[in-house]
Amino acid sequence: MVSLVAGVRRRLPASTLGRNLLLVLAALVVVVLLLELTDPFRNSQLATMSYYAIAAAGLTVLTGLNGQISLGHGALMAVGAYAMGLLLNTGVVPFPLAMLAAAAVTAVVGVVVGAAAARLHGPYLAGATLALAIGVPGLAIHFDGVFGGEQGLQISSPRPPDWFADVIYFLFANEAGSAKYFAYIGWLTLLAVLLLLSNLVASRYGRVWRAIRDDEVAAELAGVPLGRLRVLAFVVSAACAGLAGAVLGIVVRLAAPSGFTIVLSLSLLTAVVVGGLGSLGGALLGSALLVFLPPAVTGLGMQAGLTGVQAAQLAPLAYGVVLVTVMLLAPGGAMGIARALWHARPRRRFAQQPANTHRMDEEPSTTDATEPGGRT
Amino acid sequence: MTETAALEVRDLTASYGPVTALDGVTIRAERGRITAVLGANGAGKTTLLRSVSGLVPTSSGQVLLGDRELTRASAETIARAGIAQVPEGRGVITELTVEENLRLGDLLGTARRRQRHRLEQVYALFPVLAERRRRDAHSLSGGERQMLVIGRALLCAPEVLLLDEPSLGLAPQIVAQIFGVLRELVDHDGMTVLLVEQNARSALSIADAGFVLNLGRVVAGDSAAVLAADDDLRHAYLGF
Amino acid sequence: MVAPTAVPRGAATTMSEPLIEGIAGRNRRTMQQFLNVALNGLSQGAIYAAFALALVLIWRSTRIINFAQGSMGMFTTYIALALIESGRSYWVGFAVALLAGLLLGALVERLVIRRVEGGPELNAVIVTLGLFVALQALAAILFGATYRSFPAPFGLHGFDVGGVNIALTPFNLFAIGAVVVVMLALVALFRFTDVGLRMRASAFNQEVSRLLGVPVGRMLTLGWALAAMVGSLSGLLIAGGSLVFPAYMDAVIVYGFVAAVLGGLDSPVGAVVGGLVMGMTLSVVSGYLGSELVALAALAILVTVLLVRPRGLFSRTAVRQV
Amino acid sequence: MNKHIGRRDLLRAGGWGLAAATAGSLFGACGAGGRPGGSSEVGITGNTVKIGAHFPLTGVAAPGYSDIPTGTKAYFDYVNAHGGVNGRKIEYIFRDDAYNPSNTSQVVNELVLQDQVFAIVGGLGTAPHSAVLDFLNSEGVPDLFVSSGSLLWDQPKKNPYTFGWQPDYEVEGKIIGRYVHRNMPNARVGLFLQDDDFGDDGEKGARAYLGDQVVAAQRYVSGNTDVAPQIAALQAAGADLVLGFNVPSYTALSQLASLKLNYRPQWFYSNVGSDPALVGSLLSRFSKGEVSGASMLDGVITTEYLAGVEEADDPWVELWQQVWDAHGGEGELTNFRLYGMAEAYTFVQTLQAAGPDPTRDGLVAALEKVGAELQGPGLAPFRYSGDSHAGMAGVKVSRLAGNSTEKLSPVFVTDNGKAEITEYTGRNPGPPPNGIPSVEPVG
Repeated sequence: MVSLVAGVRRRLPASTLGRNLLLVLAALVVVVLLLELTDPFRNSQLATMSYYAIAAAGLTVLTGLNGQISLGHGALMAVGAYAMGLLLNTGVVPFPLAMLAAAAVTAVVGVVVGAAAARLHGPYLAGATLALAIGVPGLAIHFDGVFGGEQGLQISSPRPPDWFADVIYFLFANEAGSAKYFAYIGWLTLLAVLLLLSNLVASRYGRVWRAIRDDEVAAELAGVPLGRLRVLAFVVSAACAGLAGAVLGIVVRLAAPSGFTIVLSLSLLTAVVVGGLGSLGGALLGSALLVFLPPAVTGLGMQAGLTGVQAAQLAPLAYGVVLVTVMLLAPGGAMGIARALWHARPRRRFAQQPANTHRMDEEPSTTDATEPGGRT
Repeated sequence: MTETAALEVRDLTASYGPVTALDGVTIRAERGRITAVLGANGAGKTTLLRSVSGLVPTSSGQVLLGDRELTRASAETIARAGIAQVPEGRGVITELTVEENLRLGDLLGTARRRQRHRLEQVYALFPVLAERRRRDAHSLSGGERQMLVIGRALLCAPEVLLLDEPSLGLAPQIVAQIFGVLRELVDHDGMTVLLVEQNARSALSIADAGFVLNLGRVVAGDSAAVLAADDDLRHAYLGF
Repeated sequence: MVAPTAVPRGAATTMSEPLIEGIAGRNRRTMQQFLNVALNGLSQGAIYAAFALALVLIWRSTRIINFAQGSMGMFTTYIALALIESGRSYWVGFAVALLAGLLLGALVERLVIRRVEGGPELNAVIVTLGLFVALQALAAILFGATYRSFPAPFGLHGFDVGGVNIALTPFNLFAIGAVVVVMLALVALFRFTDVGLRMRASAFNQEVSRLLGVPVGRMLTLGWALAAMVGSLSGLLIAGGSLVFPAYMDAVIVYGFVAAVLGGLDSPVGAVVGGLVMGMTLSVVSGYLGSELVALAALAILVTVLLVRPRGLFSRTAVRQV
Repeated sequence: MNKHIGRRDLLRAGGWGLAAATAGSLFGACGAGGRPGGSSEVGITGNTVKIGAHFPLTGVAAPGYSDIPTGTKAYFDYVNAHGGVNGRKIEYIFRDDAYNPSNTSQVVNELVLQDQVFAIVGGLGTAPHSAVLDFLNSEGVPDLFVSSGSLLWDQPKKNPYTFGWQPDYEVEGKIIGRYVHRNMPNARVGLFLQDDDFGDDGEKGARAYLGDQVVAAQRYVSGNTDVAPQIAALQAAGADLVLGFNVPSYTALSQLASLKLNYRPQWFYSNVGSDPALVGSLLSRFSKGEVSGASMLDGVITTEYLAGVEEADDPWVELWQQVWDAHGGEGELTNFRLYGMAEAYTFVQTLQAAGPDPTRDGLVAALEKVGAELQGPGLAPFRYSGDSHAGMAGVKVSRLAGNSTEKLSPVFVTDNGKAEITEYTGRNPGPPPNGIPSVEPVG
């Protein structure tokens, strides 16, 4: 019995990789269908969603898994977008290489920021990263010769190559505009990121990150090099933000300070929280919300008789209210609710387990004492 | 055991989620006596104290302070009614100074002068606290912290003092000093003490009566002398 | 062509200035500039200090950084503006805004914060951020997203002392005075009163406080209410003699936070000193290095403080995890 | 940030039967990136024409700018109430981009791909609009009258569908620079600049004539409301004339800072920043009589290209007021709204010029053809042609006095770079009686 369990455990990482690969293949089919069945406008919305999702997936590793909050991911996306722009504008760097380079540059920045952040907690970290989000855009203005100042750096995005249009037309009889091309770039990048991250999450690193989040002292006593792992989480997360910035650069064709305000950082946090802290699926869901909620809410507001100017405020209002409500009523986010429903349905036995678990820690021995079955 | 007990717990049941921590516990603490609650780690002793002072919700049973029913009252109300608990270990607020910790004990907002007077009484009881009154409580040793929390509880002028493992981790002579003070308070001021101890031998040495808990149930209750003399009980539950 | 009647005022006297005044004149102007920039920083610093005081107050009572503080202060300032524009005196608006702040703080604590207190730190941070965004949007819907001017009860002219300009207006002096008074009141509250002691105890250790009969819930509500009142004050002081719009407190949130951390999040005196230091530093950075580097300078100060002296300059607490 | 626009003035002449007449839709061919069903008649039906715009309606840039589309909409409603253009009602959709280029790209995608607008009219801001320049031009969507004075909109080779509207900042800077150099040759000039292309282009234009008269240049970043350090630096440099390329809120802030510093130079604000009604109302409410409204701005020199609300008896302002009273929503008529109306007016002219069956390319061609001769609220003519998509060619210099303005110079016109500055002698005939232009279709 014991050996069987151990055997399964030993095979687990391999099967995780396999399962994830399968999932990604399935996802690929879904993405292609999604992009081919929707109109160019939905394509462009999906392109936008892809860069939010890449950044949110990275943030969920940092915040959900390792418990470090960051309000500065918008600034990291800016690093990626500017790097992307500078590289593409040279006219010689092919865009996939530029994307990797942008991610690498941002990862290096992540090492610096992460080293400082690893020593901070909760509100301090939040405040420091907030200052980062507000301070960094100033650099683009100060060095306007390189970064184009306030009006931004125009980016020569790649044009859809002929073979792409041919393939799309051959397979689906659809015309392939740049919106579609960008959406493909974004979603392929996103899938790659999700594959890598989900393997990372299931790996030893993922477990150690969770351990640090849940009980730092215990993790440290167990010999975990806290600082180094924290920085690592930050670097992974920063690389994702950089990649997201690179995709944003391609899609928006501009990197400007006004594109990377604190609002962007807060939006990413909203996506991560609403989707479900710590869940990659949640990050995806949350990003969808960021893209599809504002037009919907604004539309509702207009129907309800608000002026266009007032209705536009409903989107930030909804963000704020949703953030608070989710934290108060369903801290697990959408994925948390889904998981609870899933578990509640088939097996009634566990359904009444109360959520109030932290109290049990206070007298843990009680649990042992009432379960004498442990010895038999 | 004829007159009204200072503190009486009747048939108290409490659980953490699905786990029942107290299962119909009934005990009495007689006025002007020290009553010990003994048992192995995990027997439910701390839960009992925390239920009495309102920190753990109970599902059934009663808590009576004299004639007054305190079942399911809030922790603040219970404290104001005259039950002071000295929690295990973490009772000192390390960020405050020694004197600020003590002042917290005086919850009825006694007039300043009287407050001063009572503080001096505590300082007289524990002179080491007087020396360190302006220091952050953070700087105190384990024994000093225990003295501080006991002193603070005394400033509440409680009818009943609940102590959770006061001897834990302290050197024997400090334990002896603290127990000496307790004995004096009971004998001279007529205070009632309910003492939770894992170290049954030393608890029974100063207690007048005792109860033994196991897996959330009372398995024995008698005078300290009788309990100390019961070999079976000692071997099975008290470990000495 | 229209004749140019426009010989600039003062031009006649200053035109030949370089010849007459020479280097001495330029030096005098340079000194005057530094004095102006520093004093301007002082009055800006008073504002950061007021905001930092509000953060300190909440930190001391609930160990939470209230990122919604700016939005709350903004909201109550709009209430004051509505009253003033309807014809009431400045002081009626001022008083009502402070009371509204008190109420808003208590409400927010009772309805929202209560449910995340004691939970993971992250949840409280996220909730206050959510409130920040929501309140700002709500204000834009209710009061409009345009620039409005907010009156000041005192003058807005700088003093001129023997030809030297003192870049402080009567209103600036009022703001600095108000901040000092609030700081002293808070120090007194925490150090000398039982309520203050109980508020601190509740913040540090809820369970022990409850065992000692401290009505912890009420203390937390009180802490938030007082903090929100101080936050409203900071909103009013920033607004006075300047422009308000729903996002006008945004920058102050960051600078006030840095000021509070610089002084030590536990210390009202530290908050004020931190605020003044921040104000002067940022003013000098803006005047001599460039206005776009101000936020970056704030970041640099914050990181330096956190890494070199994480307890801040004035915190008394021996050990602090940051 | 470069959220500015300008306004005001009028007067000027020119016959207005100039519009030639030939069939407009010779330009049927589609632009680059042919889309499915990519006919040029997107957004047009027998009785409607749908157009879109992006503005900051939320966030830090919203104050002020969010007024503009309400003015535009009011004028379109006015036109619709009078039967529309060639029997078509104008449907105007404006969406919020919060002045964030990423959002602009999203909402413009929505407008073009989802709402299927015929054209984008008046999209605001240099950075936000730069993000959609490429997209609109590759999709062949007319991108008319960008609300910004950046030089980016005048690249007819690269961006054949994009047109500027207001005088660009360089042209304005040149006219200001020459005026100061000629009339105040001894002034020691300090520049107070918004830290973006607005300030940069303005500075470039002004320095072309002022040269060594400039003793200091200080820049502020939008969002940082403490400008006292910048003003103190100008004061320390001994500037006795401060030339501001800044937005109206920063006019108010710079005035307040100079009060604090006891600094009293001659102020010269470029058109964008000198909105006396707005700034005056902002300043008047500050303190008990100490700052008495627009009187604080008395004597301030500025430039004009549209008549502003403070000139209530100007025929164009009378028209705008009438439109706003009938079709406006809440609030007063402001110069921001007036700016929006003036842009709307130019669009109606362009649509008329494009003939009864307008196409996207036809619209652009018509504007290139007759744009330079359009008679509207602007004081100076547009520079539109096949080779130029630049907006108005010039401004006049005037001085604020009480609640009105006093003319200091005629309207000067010029072009970018080394072009000469000349006096414009045309006269503005005022609005047509019914307030709706009647431009002949180009042939």
